[in-house]
Amino acid sequence: MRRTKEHAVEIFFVFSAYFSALLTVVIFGFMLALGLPLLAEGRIFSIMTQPWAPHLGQFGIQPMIVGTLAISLLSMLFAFPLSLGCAILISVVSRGTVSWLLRKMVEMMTGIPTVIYGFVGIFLLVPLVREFFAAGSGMCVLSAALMLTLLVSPTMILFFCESFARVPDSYGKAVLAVGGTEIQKFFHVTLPNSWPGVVIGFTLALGRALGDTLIALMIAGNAVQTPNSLLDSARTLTSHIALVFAADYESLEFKAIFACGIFLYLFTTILVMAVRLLGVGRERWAR
Amino acid sequence: MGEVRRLQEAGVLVFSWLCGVLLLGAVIAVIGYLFVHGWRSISLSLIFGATPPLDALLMKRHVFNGLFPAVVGTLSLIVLSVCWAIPIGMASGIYLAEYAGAGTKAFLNLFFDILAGLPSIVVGLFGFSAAIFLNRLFPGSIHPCLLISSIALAFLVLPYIIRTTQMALEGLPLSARLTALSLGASKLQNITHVLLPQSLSGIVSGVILAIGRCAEDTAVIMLTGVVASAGVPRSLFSHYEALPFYIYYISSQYTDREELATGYGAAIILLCICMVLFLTAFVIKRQVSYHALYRA
Amino acid sequence: MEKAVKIRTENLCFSYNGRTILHKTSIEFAEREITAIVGPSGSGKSTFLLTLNRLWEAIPRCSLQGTVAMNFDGSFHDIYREGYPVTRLRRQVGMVFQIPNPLPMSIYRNVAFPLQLKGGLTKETIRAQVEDCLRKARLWDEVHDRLHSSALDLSGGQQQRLCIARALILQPEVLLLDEPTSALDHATAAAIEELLLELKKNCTILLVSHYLNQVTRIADTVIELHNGTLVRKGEKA
Amino acid sequence: MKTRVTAVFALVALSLFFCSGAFAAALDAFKGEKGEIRIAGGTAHIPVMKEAAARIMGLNPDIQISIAGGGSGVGVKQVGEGLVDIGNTGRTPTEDEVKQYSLQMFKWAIDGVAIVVNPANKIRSLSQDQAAAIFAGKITNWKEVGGDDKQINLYTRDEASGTREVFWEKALKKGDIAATANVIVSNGAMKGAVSQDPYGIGYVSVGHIDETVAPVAFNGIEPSMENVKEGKYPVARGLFSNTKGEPAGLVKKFIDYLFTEEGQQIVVEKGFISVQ
Repeated sequence: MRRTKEHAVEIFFVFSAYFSALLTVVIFGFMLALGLPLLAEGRIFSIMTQPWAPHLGQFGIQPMIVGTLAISLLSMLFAFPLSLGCAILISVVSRGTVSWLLRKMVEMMTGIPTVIYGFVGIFLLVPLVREFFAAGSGMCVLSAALMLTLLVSPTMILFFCESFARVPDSYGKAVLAVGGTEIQKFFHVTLPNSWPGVVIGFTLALGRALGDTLIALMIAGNAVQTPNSLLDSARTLTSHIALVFAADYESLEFKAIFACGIFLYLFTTILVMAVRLLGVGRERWAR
Repeated sequence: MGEVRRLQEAGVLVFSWLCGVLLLGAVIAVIGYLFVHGWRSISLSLIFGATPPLDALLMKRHVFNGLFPAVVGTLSLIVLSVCWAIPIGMASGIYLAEYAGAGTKAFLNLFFDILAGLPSIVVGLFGFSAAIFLNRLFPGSIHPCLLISSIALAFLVLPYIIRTTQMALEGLPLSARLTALSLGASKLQNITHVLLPQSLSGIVSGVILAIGRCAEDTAVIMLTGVVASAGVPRSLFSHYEALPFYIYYISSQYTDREELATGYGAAIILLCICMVLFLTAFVIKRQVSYHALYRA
Repeated sequence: MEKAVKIRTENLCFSYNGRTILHKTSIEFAEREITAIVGPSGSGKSTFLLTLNRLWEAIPRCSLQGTVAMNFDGSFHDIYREGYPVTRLRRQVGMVFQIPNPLPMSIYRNVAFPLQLKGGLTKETIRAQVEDCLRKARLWDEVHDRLHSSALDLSGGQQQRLCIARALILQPEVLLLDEPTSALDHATAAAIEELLLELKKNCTILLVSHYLNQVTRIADTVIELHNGTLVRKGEKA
Repeated sequence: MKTRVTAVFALVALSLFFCSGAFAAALDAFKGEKGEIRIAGGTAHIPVMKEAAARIMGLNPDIQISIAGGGSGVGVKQVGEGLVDIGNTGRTPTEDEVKQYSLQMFKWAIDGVAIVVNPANKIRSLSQDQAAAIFAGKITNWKEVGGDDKQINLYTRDEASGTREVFWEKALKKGDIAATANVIVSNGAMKGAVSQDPYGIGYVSVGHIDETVAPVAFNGIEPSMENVKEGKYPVARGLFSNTKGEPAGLVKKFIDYLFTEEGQQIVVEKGFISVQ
């Protein structure tokens, strides 16, 4: 009696695990099946290179791919040094309560809803950018990247700090013992010994930046063009899905957003694989 | 030589403090801006509009021009999503930590990593197309609604719950694992009587963070059934309102200053909800480390 | 008179993490005796105990060949036989670890816990047995007025006696003790030794120990684990 | 603070009182009804829909009316797919759409689409050619149409927008809209964007115009309510609610309500022109 009950529960465990894993596959399957008509006729290349002009029968998502990469890479360009600086501040430079407080603040930041960044972005950052550069509408790649920087930095900072903390203390003591300073210890021992962690943190944050919808949707301007400057309006793959999803379900226009979905899915998968490979490297490094 | 070194060190110091000040300054600017512009709109009428609060709470009357339906919508979303996600997520986490072999674990973890990394809009798109698909299959029965949104959100937070359950269980020392077994407990008894209770705080803090994710997510729900105005949802198959979507909606559709002010109010409320959730998780988690320190 | 055999291992091989701990060991343990197992530290004495209640199966990277047979109800049973009920085995073979491991529950629940796992007993029976075992473990007088406070608040010696009480409540026929006094002070250790001498009236006791004087004080038989084999060192007259 | 809340209470109580007195007849149809109406589509319709829903649900809490935006395209598609009961459009549904989904159209208000600029901008009038050239991106500086020497910032609506469709068809004569234009997803946001950008230009529903933006005369005709009503202002459209097949039950009652005296009064209050 008890054995059968236990057996049933254990079957539920197995079922749940495989169900959850299968879900990942099913999501991709849905994207592929619904996006297929657009991709099937050997049009992958044209989808990737054409502009978006549904009334001309062009459903290329190239402007969106470029927009996504521009906004997320720019935000990483801002966020990486900023996060590294903050991580150094928390783990090396400041001490005791200050360090603890900074860390808690950063942890707290991970809980701020994305939509809040978008909302404040519209009413605070966009006018500032417009006034400062006195050109364009302020809804642009730069504004979105700046707000995204705030969104992704905490992830990176915490990951960096954790990687620094994993470096065995004995290594650092060796530097201090021969008269090195804390900062020398950091640059000669801690940083070189934690670089896989730093790269993983960067990759995770890049994933967040690529996948975010609301910030770009609210403050990047959403113009369907390939942005030429930081002050140009742009549209990301994610906001493209949000803007077009309500079109006719039969139309190629609608199917094109599944192409966006597939791209986002593939981006994610590549980043996850990268993190895994680096993770293996990190294990080896730690040994 | 020493001079150069001292300059370099000073440079690093200045740079790191600059980064810290910049980041915290930016965040304080964001939150401060919100509060400076929004605190005036915080009042009972922000939530309940012109309806007497008691009537609204007892569902006697609809609330218009108030956030009450959005608050209720968000709460129902959270409760439903977590209800779907907890059993499946915990069961998967238990399987990974206690039953799966190393190979199976690595294999399944790859899928969960991808699921965890998926942009929420992709999960939303999946929910939406699944609803359309079901609507084709059973005409008129399924359309984007509270149920679809909550299931899609559950998929979004599933990996969080799986991961925290797995980590909490795997973090237990071997001695904790062997005690009950040596007393004649079966594997499942050991899990339910000893291992789960001991890792509960870790799991609970993970669940709370998942709740925060449900509360803040906008991309999933905007594709799966949230609307601008619906009143309090009456059933799983109703359209509904939600705080984050309300904020997005107001930011793009406001017609006058007063309506915009409610957007600020909603943003403050959502921020407070998320911060309270975060603090709760933190308090629970800190107690864990406290215990661990004492036991070691 | 030849003593009755309680446990018999045949060609037992055991390795942990790729390291051989036992190599083709065949040995017998007599009933109602205290057998001490000694040996250099790190030779795998504690791990050997785990082969007798199959607890090693919960530890990754272990492997075992050979058989272990135990005499229950007058006949020998191969405990590694396919389908042998492992939970029943562990109820018959109690174990006390080196570091006291009370569960994060009340004192009372800790002792009653094995019975609750087994199920099918009334509350009154359980209560009576808990008291009985706490008395046997000489802990009753110290804790009877705070049975429902946390077991984690007890001192080290009290915790270890609690763990012994917990192991006793299932009335095991074999008791495995893994250096039960090494974490305790001298006086407490002495109390536990005394307790063991009393327990051996009903119980076959296997004791892993470092302390030679402890071994000579209480053990009937001494076995040394060395280079992957168990060697009988000596017997008390 | 407190006084304001009380004032709001009093106002609402008062209006409820008057409503119940004056329009009791129009809302009577909903007494004893139960059920849900789902509405999606044009964003211009939302204020009217919300007000109507508020009155109906205020009278009868057993009725649930949900209103989503999304634009005219969404309205047609969702009602056609059976995902919502009423799909709103700010343009006449195309023949294809009507045929494919067997749509029933109900035009309950008229609205004009006006070009708007920031009030700080001196420009108050544009010809059709100028407007078309500006939105096509051919004229890129305000000085070319008599304004400051500043770059023009274009704002347009998303492709599901009925406002965009009408503007594109009737003001731009189906001319190009530059890809550089910022895409805004609603009338309200358009107003917000232009009111914050001194060198921006966009277009909104006439009903949405207030002091935060300045309307621009089109071919010399002011986009005023009167001009739209009299048919003088060319960039005008009807506001439609569409159903799949003949509406029935609660949905029919809702649409009927829009055409009652009370319904049309809401239309006027929200800045549109009554069809009666």
